[in-house]
Amino acid sequence: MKIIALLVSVALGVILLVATNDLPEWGDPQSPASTHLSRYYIENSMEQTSVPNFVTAVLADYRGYDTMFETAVIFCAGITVLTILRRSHRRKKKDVQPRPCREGQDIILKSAARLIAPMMQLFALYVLAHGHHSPGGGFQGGVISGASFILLSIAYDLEMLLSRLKERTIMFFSGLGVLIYAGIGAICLLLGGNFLNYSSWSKILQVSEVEARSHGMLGIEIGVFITVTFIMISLYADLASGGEMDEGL
Amino acid sequence: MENYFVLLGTALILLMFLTLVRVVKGPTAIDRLIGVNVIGTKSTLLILIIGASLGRIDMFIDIALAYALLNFMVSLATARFFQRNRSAGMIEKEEVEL
Amino acid sequence: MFGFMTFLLMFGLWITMSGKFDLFHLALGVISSAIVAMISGDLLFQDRQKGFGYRLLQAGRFVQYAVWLVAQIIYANMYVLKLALTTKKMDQVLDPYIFSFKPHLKTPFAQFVLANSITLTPGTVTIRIEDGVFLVHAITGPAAGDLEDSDVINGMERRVAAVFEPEILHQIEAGK
Amino acid sequence: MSMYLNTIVVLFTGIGWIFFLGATVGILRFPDFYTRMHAAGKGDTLSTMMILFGFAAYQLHHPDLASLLVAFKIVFIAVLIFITGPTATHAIMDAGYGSKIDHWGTRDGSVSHCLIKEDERS
Repeated sequence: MKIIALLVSVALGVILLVATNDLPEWGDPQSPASTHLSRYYIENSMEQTSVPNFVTAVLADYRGYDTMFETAVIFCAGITVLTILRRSHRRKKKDVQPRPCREGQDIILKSAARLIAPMMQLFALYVLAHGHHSPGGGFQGGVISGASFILLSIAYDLEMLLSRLKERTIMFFSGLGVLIYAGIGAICLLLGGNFLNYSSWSKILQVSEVEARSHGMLGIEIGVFITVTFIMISLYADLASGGEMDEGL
Repeated sequence: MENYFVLLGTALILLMFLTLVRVVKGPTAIDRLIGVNVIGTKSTLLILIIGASLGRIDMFIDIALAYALLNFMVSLATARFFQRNRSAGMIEKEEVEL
Repeated sequence: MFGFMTFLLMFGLWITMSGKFDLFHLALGVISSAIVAMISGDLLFQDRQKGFGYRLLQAGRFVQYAVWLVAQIIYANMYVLKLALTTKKMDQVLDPYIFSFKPHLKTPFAQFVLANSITLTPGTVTIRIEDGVFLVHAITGPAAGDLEDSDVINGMERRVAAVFEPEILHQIEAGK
Repeated sequence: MSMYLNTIVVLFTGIGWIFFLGATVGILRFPDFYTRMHAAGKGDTLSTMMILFGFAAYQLHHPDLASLLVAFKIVFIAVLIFITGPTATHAIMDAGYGSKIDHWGTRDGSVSHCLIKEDERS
């Protein structure tokens, strides 16, 4: 059995290696991506969107569809793990082993977590808000923000986290993020533009179309941020407790 | 000065590889965790060194800060995980599976 | 009150990190700091008994303590460096053991500071705190005496107490 | 001025590197988990902080507001390492002690005492 697995993976690797021959050379200036697309983004993104960091502009504006479905994929992953692992009824008391580690007693971890978690949350919001100017954005900020909650639940226990954030709240917010993203795109339709073409927002926000695209990007980044944060918490809670939601890592 | 930073980065990578020897040797899972923790902390510095040698340290500082925070998280989570299943303290047998 | 202090601290941190002083980013900073103060305003300050001015006093004393601690850390590193590089046979030189002691400090944050200080000073690492009892792993050369009995831990506890809990200083003096 | 600053940067980062060397050799050579953790915990924290301070000093080459803020951020990372380093050390140490890793030492009495206590609890 192992040999078959080995053969399959080796064969797959060989096929992929052969396939890479047909890809354009790494960093080839003559490849279509470099001759047409990249130059367009580099030259036009600043005046079209007024976002200095054109990675953000490409991610959130030019390829908004792509990012929207990435967010949806993250949401689906969270839902899937929840569906597979979550058990509504608790184990009977006698089945529960006494915990080997002294969870919830560790003063050092608790104090450190209390110090660091607010800083992490602020840093996450900073990364989110400065995605236009420095590396960052919704995904990165969401990961850091989710990690701050996970840090709390590692230092204390899962119950402490779930008493601060109800399960219902977590799932509500993770859906809300996708809704914000799609909603900002859909309102563009109502305003007479194309889906996810934020320049239509200029009619509501009373700013120029270029500014509107910049603000629209911030809006959808917020949506991504919320989804990633809460899906991360949900994934951790499900995976660490095996779907029981009773004890953390 | 940029050249000095490249030199410093190389020297750090050298020592990180030496630490990797401990990760490979073990003998227990937690011994490996020591090495991983140290390498992770030093990666923060490597990110800063890349930033300094490219002259854009203001861009890389955010990444370094995020990395430092997440590395702390990883250490805590892994330590907690190994605290939970006690088998981590046992010296591992040679059982390499394909 | 403490939520507002968290807000101020977070906003200061935001300004340091952001480096952009236009109205838009400052407004985002205010919103973000408010969000953080709202969702985790109860985390940053553990002890709610003491007032605002007392906190500033503590912060000032803590800076003094941190300077002393940095000197200790450098000393500890030179110790590790010496042990790691110059010893020929580890089993003749190293003499590790575990001991436990119960400090007089009561508040969790003071215990946290003491534990981390023990970790950073030469020869000792805190393993765990259980019901106020510290379990410490110590490593010494044969020439050095027991860290347990020496003045090291006691002196450090006195320094931490002077920062956070000055009212128990006389207990430490009496207990010695 | 720039010359002095460069000297300071080289001094700080060099000292940091030497302490990291001590930590690495300690991690490789020390006989058991606990003693290795001594080297890792102390050496890692201080060497990282030293090199970070070196970078903060390097930012002072252009003493405008943006560079100063970057220097502040680097100092902020250093403070963060100052908090997280010992805490992570403690967490790993606790995990090792909790999973009863054998203790290397000559003073058996005190050690076995602690381990017996551990057995009774679990």
